[in-house]
Order: sequence, then C-alpha cells, then structure tokens
Amino acid sequence: MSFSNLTRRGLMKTGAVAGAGLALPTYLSAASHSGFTNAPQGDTVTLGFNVPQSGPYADEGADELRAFELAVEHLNGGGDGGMLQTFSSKALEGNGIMGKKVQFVTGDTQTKSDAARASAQSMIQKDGAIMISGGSSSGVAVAVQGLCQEAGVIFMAGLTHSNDTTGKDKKANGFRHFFNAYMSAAALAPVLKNLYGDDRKVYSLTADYTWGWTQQESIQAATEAMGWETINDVRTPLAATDFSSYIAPVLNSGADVLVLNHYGGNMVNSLTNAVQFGLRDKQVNGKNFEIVVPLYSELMARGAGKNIAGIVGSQNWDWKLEDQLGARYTGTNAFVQSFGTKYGFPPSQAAQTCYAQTLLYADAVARAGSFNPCAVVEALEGFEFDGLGNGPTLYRAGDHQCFKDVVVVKGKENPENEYDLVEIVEATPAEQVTYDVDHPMFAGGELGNCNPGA
Amino acid sequence: MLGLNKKDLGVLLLVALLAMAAPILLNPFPADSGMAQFNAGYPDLMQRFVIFGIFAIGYNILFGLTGYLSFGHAAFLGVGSYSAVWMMKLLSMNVIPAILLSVIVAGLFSVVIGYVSLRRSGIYFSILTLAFAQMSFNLAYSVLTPITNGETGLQISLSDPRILDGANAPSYPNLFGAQMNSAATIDVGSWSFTFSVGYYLCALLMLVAFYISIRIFRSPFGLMLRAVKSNQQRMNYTGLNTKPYTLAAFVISGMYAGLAGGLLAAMDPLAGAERMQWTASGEVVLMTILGGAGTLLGPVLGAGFIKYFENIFSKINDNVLHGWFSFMPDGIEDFIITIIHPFVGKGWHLTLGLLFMLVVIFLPGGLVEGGQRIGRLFRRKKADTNTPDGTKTPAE
Amino acid sequence: MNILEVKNVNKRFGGLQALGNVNLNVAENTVHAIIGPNGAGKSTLLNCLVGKLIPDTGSVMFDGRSVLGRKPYEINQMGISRVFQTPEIFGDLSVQENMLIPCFAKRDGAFALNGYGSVGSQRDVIDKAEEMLVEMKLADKRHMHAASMSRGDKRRLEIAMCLAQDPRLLLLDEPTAGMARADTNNTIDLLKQIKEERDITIAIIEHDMHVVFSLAERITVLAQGTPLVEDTPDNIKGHPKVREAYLGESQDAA
Amino acid sequence: MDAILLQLLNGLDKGSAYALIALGLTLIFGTLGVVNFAHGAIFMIGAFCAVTLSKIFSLSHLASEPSGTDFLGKPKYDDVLYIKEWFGESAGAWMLDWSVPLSILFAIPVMIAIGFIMERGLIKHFYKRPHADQILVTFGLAIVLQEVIKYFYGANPIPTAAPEAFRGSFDFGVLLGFDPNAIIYPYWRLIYFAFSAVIIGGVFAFLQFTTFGMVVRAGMADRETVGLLGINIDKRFTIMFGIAAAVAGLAGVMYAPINSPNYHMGMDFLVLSFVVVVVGGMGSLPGAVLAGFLLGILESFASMNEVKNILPGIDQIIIYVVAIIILLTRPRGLMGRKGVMEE
Repeated sequence: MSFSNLTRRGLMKTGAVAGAGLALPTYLSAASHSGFTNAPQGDTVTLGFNVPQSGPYADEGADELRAFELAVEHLNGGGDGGMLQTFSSKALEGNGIMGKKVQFVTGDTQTKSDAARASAQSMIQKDGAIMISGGSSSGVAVAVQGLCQEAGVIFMAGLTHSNDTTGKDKKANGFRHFFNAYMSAAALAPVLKNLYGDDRKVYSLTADYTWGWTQQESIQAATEAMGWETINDVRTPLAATDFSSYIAPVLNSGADVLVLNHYGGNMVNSLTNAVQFGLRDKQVNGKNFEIVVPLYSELMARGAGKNIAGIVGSQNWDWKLEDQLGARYTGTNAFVQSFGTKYGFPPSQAAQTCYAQTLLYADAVARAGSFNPCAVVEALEGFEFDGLGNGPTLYRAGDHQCFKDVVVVKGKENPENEYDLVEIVEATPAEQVTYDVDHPMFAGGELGNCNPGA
Repeated sequence: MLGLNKKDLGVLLLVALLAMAAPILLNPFPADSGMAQFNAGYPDLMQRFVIFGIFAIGYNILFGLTGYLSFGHAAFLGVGSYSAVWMMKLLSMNVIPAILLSVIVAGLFSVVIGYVSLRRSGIYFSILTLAFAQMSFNLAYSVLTPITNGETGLQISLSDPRILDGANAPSYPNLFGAQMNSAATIDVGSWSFTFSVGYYLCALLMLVAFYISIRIFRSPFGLMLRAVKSNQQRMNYTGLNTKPYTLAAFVISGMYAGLAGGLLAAMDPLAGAERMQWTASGEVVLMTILGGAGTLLGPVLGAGFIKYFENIFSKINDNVLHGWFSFMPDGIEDFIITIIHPFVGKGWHLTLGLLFMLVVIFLPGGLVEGGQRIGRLFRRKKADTNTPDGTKTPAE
Repeated sequence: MNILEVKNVNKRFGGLQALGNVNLNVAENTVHAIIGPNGAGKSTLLNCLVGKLIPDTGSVMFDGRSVLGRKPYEINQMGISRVFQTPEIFGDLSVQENMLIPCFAKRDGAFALNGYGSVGSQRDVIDKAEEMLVEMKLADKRHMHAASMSRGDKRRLEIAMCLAQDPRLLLLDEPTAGMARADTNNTIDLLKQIKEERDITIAIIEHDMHVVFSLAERITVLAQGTPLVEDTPDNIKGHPKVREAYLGESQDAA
Repeated sequence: MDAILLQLLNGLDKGSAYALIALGLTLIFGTLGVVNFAHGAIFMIGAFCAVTLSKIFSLSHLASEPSGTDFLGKPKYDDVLYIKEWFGESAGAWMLDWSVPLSILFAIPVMIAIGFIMERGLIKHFYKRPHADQILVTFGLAIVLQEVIKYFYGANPIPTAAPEAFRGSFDFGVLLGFDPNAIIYPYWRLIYFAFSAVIIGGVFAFLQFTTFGMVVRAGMADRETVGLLGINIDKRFTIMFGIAAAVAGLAGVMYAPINSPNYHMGMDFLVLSFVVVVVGGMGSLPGAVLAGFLLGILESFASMNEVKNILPGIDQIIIYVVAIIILLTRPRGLMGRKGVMEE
C-alpha cells in the first residue's frame, strides 16, 4: 500500500493518544449522574434549533431561525425583551434560563426525516442540547419527536400541521404549539358557510401523503357537517410540479369549490395552475367558483403572487392580529416590533411559533426549577398562559397540543408589499376548534411516559 | 493470514485500527474549544460513516468492478430498513433477526430488479434501475403507507406485539440486552470520548463487509467482474456467461445495501421513504466515484467525506463564525465572515458541489489518488534526504 | 473425419441474401481457409458458426453436435475459439490476468461463484497461464497493461488466450489485417508452430493471399454468399472461376 | 371525449417542456458524448432569466416624501420605478407587464454565453474521461449553480406572471365544435406549446438544411472521420453546446409563468428529462421529442380519475412503468442507434 509512511505515523499517534487515555484517571461523564440526558454543566445551557436550511423550505427555515435567535437574545436579557414583557408567566428574568446563559446550535433538516434525525442526534450527542425545536413538515416533526423521546430530551415542535403529531404519533417528550388540520377545518367551516353559503359542491386535490390525507379528512368532515357535499377527492403525487392534468377536469365536474390540500411548492403550483385555467372567473351552479387552501403560509402566498388574492385559508397567527382584533392578542405587537426592528420585515407564523415555543420551554424550566425533562413535561402539561400573541392558550395534558384561537385569512386583492399579502377575516375562538383527546382522527397512539434519558 | 496477502492484510488492519480508534481519532479537538465544531466523534455520525461505508463498499463491487452504473441502489437500502423495523415491531428488539431479514429481503429484491435491469447495459441499465427505485419511493411515500407509514416513516411503538420479547425486554434495539444507544463517555483532560455499543457493532460488521469485499476483489470471481467491465465480447467468446456474473455482483451489492439499511434501522429505529429517493441512490454513486471507484478504500473515504460535510459543515452558523474570529478587529471579522458565510451552514451544499468538481478535475482517481500522491510525495522526500550529495531530483 | 459440417445454410438481412446454400466441411486437424471478395459473406458465415447470428435455414454441426441456438459462450465451451479481426483482449487488465481468464473458464466452466479463494491460491490455473505466457513469449510482459501493448503482441496474446482453452477448432478472422509485413510473417510462423505442436483444426478467413497460401491445406472460395469452389491451394491458384470472381477483382480490394 | 382531448392538450403541453429539455440533453450527448447532469440547472437558469429581467425592470428608488407609516410605525416611502421615470408611465408599465416575453431576447445571449463558458471552461476537459467522471463533475456544477441562485433569490418560488393579455384562459373547445365550457385552456399554455413547436422545428431545420448542421450531424454519426476531413469539429461542437443551453434556457423562460420558478426546479426536471432522453434513445433527436410527448401524454392520461380508480397510484409511477416497458421491448429506446452508451 502506498501510504505506508502515513500509516506508521498514524499508528504512533493513535498509540500515544490511547496511552494517555489509559494513564489518566477516567470517570464517566456527569450526564449519567444527574439522572437525565445532557444536564447543563457550568453556566450555560444549549438548545438545538433544527430547521430546513436546504431544499424547498429553506426560506421558512431561515425565518424560524431568526425567531429562535431573537428568543435567545431576549432570554439572555438582550434587546427589548419582546413577548417576555407580555407573557403571562413571569418566571423568566432575562438572565438566561435559571441563571444559565442560553446558547444554541443549528442544523439542517433538509425536510427529510433521516437528515433531520441525524442533525438532531448530533445536537444531542455532540453539542449537549437539552431541547430540540424547529422544523417545517409533519414527517420531520414526528421523526424528530420520536428521537427526542428515545434520547430523553424535550422536543418543542416547529411548524407541523398534521393531526398525527399530537394524535397517533404523540410522545410524552414532545409539545406542539402550532395548530393542526382538524383545527383548520373546524375554524374554516363556519367562515366558509358565511362567505359561500351552505349548498356547495367540493372537489379536492390532496397531496398523496399523511399530512394531505389528515387535512382532507378533517376538511371533508367539517364541511359536510354544515351541508356541503364532497363530490371528488383526487390524490396528487408529491413529486408533481405541473397540476394541469388534475385541474383541467375540475370545471366540468359540477363542483363549485376547489379545496387544495397542498403545502409549499405543491400548493404554489396547484393554485397557480388553477387560476391559469380560469377557475376563479367561472360561474358554476349559478355561483362563483371558489378556491380554498386550508393551510397556507406567508411564504407560500408570496410564491403564488397575485393568484392568492381572495383565497381563504387558516393560519396559526398573523402579525396584524393585535392591531385588527384588539388586545386579546397581546404580545403580537411586542413581537412584531422587536422582530421588525432587528430584521426589517414582519415575522411569519412559523417564526412566531418557534419564538413562542422557545419561551414556553424556558419558562417551564424556570417554573419547574429543573432542566429534567420530566419536570419540564409536568410544568407544561395543562399550562394555561396568555400574552404570546395567540390569546389565552392551554397546553393540554392529554396530548401536548396547544388550544388557542385560529385565524382565518384571505389573500389581499391589492397587497401593499410582499409581507402584507393576507387580510384577517376573523379569529375562530379556541372553544370551537377544541376536540376530545380520544377523537377518532387523533386516536391510535399513546403519549407514554416522559423519558429523562440517561 | 486470513487468506490475504501482506498488502491487503495491511489495509485491512489499518481500517480495523482506524475503525476501532475512531471515537478518539475523530475527536481531535478539546470539547470546549472553538474547533470542537469539527469533531465528528459522536456515535450517530460515526455510525453513519461506517454504515454508508458498507453501502458504498457493496456498491463498489457492482460499479467499481463491473462498471454497471446503478441509479437505484437506495431502493435496497430502504427495503432493508423497512424489513428491519418490521422485524423489531413483530418479533424482537434484538437486532440480529432484524439485520438478517434486511439482508435477505434486499437480496431477494435485488434478484428481481437485477434480473430485469441486466437485460440492458450502459445507460439503459442505469435508467431501468432508476425507474425501479423511483417507483419504490413514490409508492412507499403514498399508496403503500399501510406498510411503510409513508411520509412519517415506519417507527416502533409501545403497542407493537414483539412476540419473542418477554415483558422485561429492552424497549430499544439491542444485542442480547446491550442497547444500541448505550455508551460510555470518558473524559481525558478537556477531551471527551464516547464509546457506544451501536457504533462498535456497526464497525465490526463494516470490517466483516470490508474483509469480504477484499476477498471478492482478489478472487477469480472478482477477476471475472473486472473482465466484464473490460470486454464483454471477449468474455462471451472465452466461454464465460456474463449474465450470472453481473447478476451475482448486483445481488451482492444489493445485500450490502440491505445490511446498511438494516443497520441504520437498528441504530435508530425509523425507516423513511426518502432513503429510497433517487438523490439517495445518487449519493452512493458520488461516494464511490469521489473516493475512487474500483479501489478498496475509496468508497469508505467517499462515504466519510460526504457524511462529514452533511453533518458538520451544515451546523456552522454565523454565531459559530463570530466565535472563531472574535479575536480580530470588528471590520476584518465581519469581512471574513461575509466571505465564509455563503459556504457554510445553509450553504454547505455549495461547498460540497465545489469539492465534487475540484476532486474530479484534479484527482481523476478520486480521494484514493490524492492519498497516493501524498504518499509518493512523502516517499520522494525521504529519497531526497537519503541522497548523499543532497541534490534534489527534479520535479516531474 | 469432419469436425465442422455446415449444410445448406441461408441467411437473409432484409432483402439481402448474405448466405445462400452454404455447404462447408472442415476436416479435423487441417488448416482450412475461407476466402472471397468483400461482401462475399465470410464474416456472416463466421458469425453463424460462433452463435452471434442464427441462420435462417440449414445446420451447423460441430463434432457431431449442432451449434444452432446456442449462445457464443456455450459454443466456446464446446471447443471453438475465435480470434477477432482487431484483437479483442481485456485492455484494462494485465497480460497475466488476461491469460488467467481463459484458464479459469476452462477449469470452472461458464460461471462459477468462486468469490472466496484468492486468485493467487489457485496454483493449477496460475501454472497453466504461466506455461502459456512462456510458450507464447509473453512472459516478460506479464505485468504490462494489456491495452498498452503493440498490435502484434495483442494479437499474440489473443491467440494465446484462445489456445489456453485447448480448443478443438480455432477460428481466425483476418488475423493479419492491418499488420506490417514483418508482423504478418511472425503471425504465420506462430500459426504454423501451433499447428505442428497441437492437435488442432484451424479455420481462417483471410484477404492476404500470402497468408492463405502459406498456411492453408484446403481453401473454400466464397462469392456473393455461395461457395464457389473448394480445393487444395494449388488447384485454387489456377482455377478460372476463382480468378474471375475473386483474384481478378481483388487487385483493388486487397 | 372532451375529457380525453383536454388531457391530450395537457399531455402535449407537458410533453413540450420535456421535449425541449431532452432535446438539448441528447444534442449534447450526441455531439460531445457528454452526460450532462447540469442540463436541468440550465433550464432553471433560463427561468431565472425571466425573474431577473422583471427584477431589473422593477429597480426603484424611494420617493422623497413619505406616504404613510410602515408596520413599525416609521415613515414609509413609496418605491418609484426607474423604468417608469425613463420610459414614461405607460411604456414602463407595458415593459413590466411584458417582461417574460422580453426575457427571451435577454436570455438568448445569456444562455449561449453560459453554454460557451461551461463547455470551454469545464466540459471540454472531460470529453475523454469516463462517463462516471462527467456525471460527477456536472452534478457538482448543477449543485453549485442552484446554490448560487438560491443565495441570490432564496428558496421560495418567485411568481413570474405572463403579460396581462395572456393570463386567463379561453374556450378552446368551441373552435373545435364542442359545447361551450367543455374545453377551456389557458392562453399561456397554448403559447408555450406553439413556442416549443417552433423551437423544435427550428433546431431540426438548422441541422437539416445548413452546412453547419450537416457537419454536426456527420460528427454525431462518426466523429473521427469528420475530424480526419480537416473540419474543425470541436469549434462547431462548442457552438452546439451553446445552442443546447439556449434551447433549455428558453424552455425555462417560457415556463416561468406556468409554475413559479424556484432554485431546485432543475433537479425536479433532471431525472425526468434523462428518462425521456433514454426512452427516446441516447443521441437521437427525433427520439427525444417523440419520447417527451409520449411520456407527457401518458402522464396526463394516468392522472385521470377514471384511470386512477382502476389503478390507484398509477400517476405516481406511470413514467417509470412506461420507461421500463419500452426499454425492455426496444433495447435502445424508441429511436436509439446501436453501440451508443452501451459500454
């Protein structure tokens, strides 16, 4: 072999290091003594922010990361404090978490379960992260949530909308602030009835994977309950980029509403195609043809451009909430102010969720007086809070899902700039979107017991 | 020894030594230093190094020896993972049946796909394998969700039957009770080294896989595979049937992929459909070419290279950069960070792409050739110092 | 005793009759040359013998067994080896490895999953290959990259590889095409030597009359896909039909 | 009947995108013998030419007087477009509206230049290298190109609208004697189809009827012989690379209004276009076009509900199923030549 020289050098070096290892007194690391994984040592605590940095959701990931950085700054006493000022719990003092300065590491989920888990593993195993947060798809959220459960750290989900995250795949160490498909449907149904009447025929296109199905199921159940009829539901491949062949038959199907259960690039393309085919200009059954996109983000609206005008959808939060709907949504303006000042544009709903999740975690630790995941879980379960921009909110103990008002939005006809693409139609109160823990759409999983790890 | 000649035995021992000492070698920087960012000696990444090493070693038996460029090997990896997770759901958390089944199922799968695809050669073969793998991925993501759990990926859950496991059996993949995620951390001064059960199991299997691959390379069978690459016409007119040779190579590499998939699931009980996507198939092609196709060590090096970038470079954010360069005056610090920024963190793909190009432009034989050049450089230096009159040999 | 018997073979490509009623008998332990102008169907006939093409009608018997419908590798295992017009060797492998492959094919048959023992441990095969290398004066090039050898050496290696299988019938397709005079003479000497030392039948397709008349014991002349004459070299030389159909025209062809 | 015709239109439309990309890919392969994994990225850059031109037209400066307050309560200044200041209100608005068609003029020199630089700077050195090396280096290039685009434009799709006049759809069926509303098709997609037909026809005519094309076709058939004739085939091949890049780039420009461009759209099309090229037969131009339309049409038919009800999920895999069937029944694709890319 031609590297014989290198080999010998390598051997000697290895030998020396191994020898040193044997000669020095060794001890097992502190983690195994404290009773839980990655107990913070010294005067810092490390959080792991795992967001998509490559792939189609990279911009959403970037926005999440901005929010995380802002939250860390506020926790450590920097900046204007943001929603710490308005948060109903006052356990946080701006001196880090329990006096330990907050540090963070970042990673790239690539919006793939495997890569997301690898990235989270490295945060847990290498960087000593005690909490993982972020992400922008349900597949990733469920995968990372499962990992955190096994590893014994807390997972504070980022943007994940599938019922499964806190349904059949729920885990004791995982918490979701974001709303879900059932809530979208429950919030949208009454608004849709007001806008479009109670006699409508729905044709839906659904992304052919778990999230798409749960959203379609939820929307169908909610709209049929108020008298609408679902005449067809067509599954579309995830890899599809051109939806013309799915859109073209819609007009002659007798339907007068098209529901697009797509997210990200899929939704941008399917909506663009639907508008191209002139669906929005048509009259069917004597009514205007309407398009509904149950979940869309600000970035998707931006990608769809003018096509988003007039499209009804739901959101977890919007930066104009407090201005338009009043003090119930206090915290919104404080957050928008500090985010806007730092970055120059208003935050997205993904940013707000990530910011809130970080604060909620820190607060739970402070209230529990311990970083032990089981203590944190106990502090978060059944926690009622306010002042994080969503109005009064409950972290339900039974499934670790947040219950709060859902915002119904509509694409603006004449947006002033690229951050002001939607207008708020109304906020559906939390009671209307609440469901039982054992609701059939969420059945099948067990929360299990909290796992503190080591 | 072991039926290998001295040179191969040397390579095997070198790899064994590196693999065994990896938890130390890959953590060269003290845990709290700024350079700790570059440490790769944590269980998950080390496991990925050796698992993807296995994948690439197997792929190299097909591509490196016969020259058949398969664009669908990720399908076998995925199938291996699904079989392993199902085994852990139904039978036992012990990883042995899981890994065995994953190898067998991937083997069967590759017999079928190989048999059909090998009816064609060249790019037509590549596209056939690609088509099969993409079909597997698309179906696994959507229609086959009852088997694969689609987007979310197949996971183990508390309610799984696990008929062989008793009430007190560990709830995590284990080898007769030794859990894959159990590890001992040893602190030496400010260095910290983690030795995990899972990694050593993977490393051991990688060594076995590597050993088998050396035996195949040096065997008459390996010679025939190289002959396939060189001249199929001559093979046919020398009384040799190329079809079973290529099929055997295809199936062996498929089984390697299945082993890798099974191990991925054993280390981390989740099987996601993305493992079967064409990008994943492309990744192993890149690993093999990048390291040096047809060489023994190349694929392992290539696998390590790509996984290192994916996991280490992607985590370098601006905060980390500021940490490194904080000793500099503000203006210069910001300037340097502005320059580095596009290449690290979310820009890790850019760096990877540039490195692909640089390696293939300047090192046509892959990383192994780079190693050989450095080796030659060392030898020449030594020779120079040995020349009595000290005259330098002119550069080539 | 005929080792190869071709009876009434016809082959059409679309509208073109490439072979029409070809009959050919090659006696054992002779050198039999097949000559004919370009397009006479020599290569088509050869391809029908080795399994690359299947005749539309007729039969091809080798040693009493039909070769029709068999794959090239099966026919080779029956005892027919073929040397190509441009040497077909394993260019990426060393000369020694090139030699080893036919030796393994001889010992292990068309396929053997012999993936565990190393090549170096198979003494019988190594020895056999070495013997051939020495015999064919290629031993000093043992470790050379086969592709980097001279054309003459490549030809020599290819013939050596064929002989290593101890074939009963050696088919040569214009073995001296494109060679310089000296190399051609070397090849003639080599083939003569082979003939003397072994029990082997050689069938040769050739353009070069010098080669044909130096080697052949019998000659078949092919024109427009049909055998014109079959006779000894001396008789062929003076045959009027041959002159008309072939030699007369071959001035510009050769 | 009208449903089938509608899907046929969709198929032709999709097929024309596939065919345009595959055409360049197979042209490069046929002339240069290079497997170009960066071809998808070239298509993507074409689409971003349209984005870039509309960004250039949208360059602006802030008005001197504030018009209100922004979301943080600070004074807000409106953007004033340079283009409207320079060319007047209506001409400026027209240019902005027509930025996609105008991008064609912008894209042709840009794409040809990119093609030249790629070929002279990189690909040239890989003619004699194994296909595996070509794949690795062009794949690396594809990653670099898309990351550069991502760095400047972000990962989010960027809406790029067609001119106002072509935005809607019209009743195509009435022209063919169907009932009103039976076949409604967007203007821009019909334009795309017509545009593709013109480009494809142009490329074929160019290769068929010019001396340049004749030499290139001869070179595709037998490079060495043409080289022996003393014709500088390399220079012509460089030009062919530029043309291939321009074709893919124009396909991208015109595609921008159909689906908002994003940085990874090239990768989405890469695998598909390779399947198209191979199904058509490596190095065969008519094969690539035929396979493009065939796969586009079959894909559209597979997504019809009537088909999906019988074979669930068929639209997920139709392309690959067809590719497998064709490659198994026709060893070299629809129109491939023997001996190309088989070693």
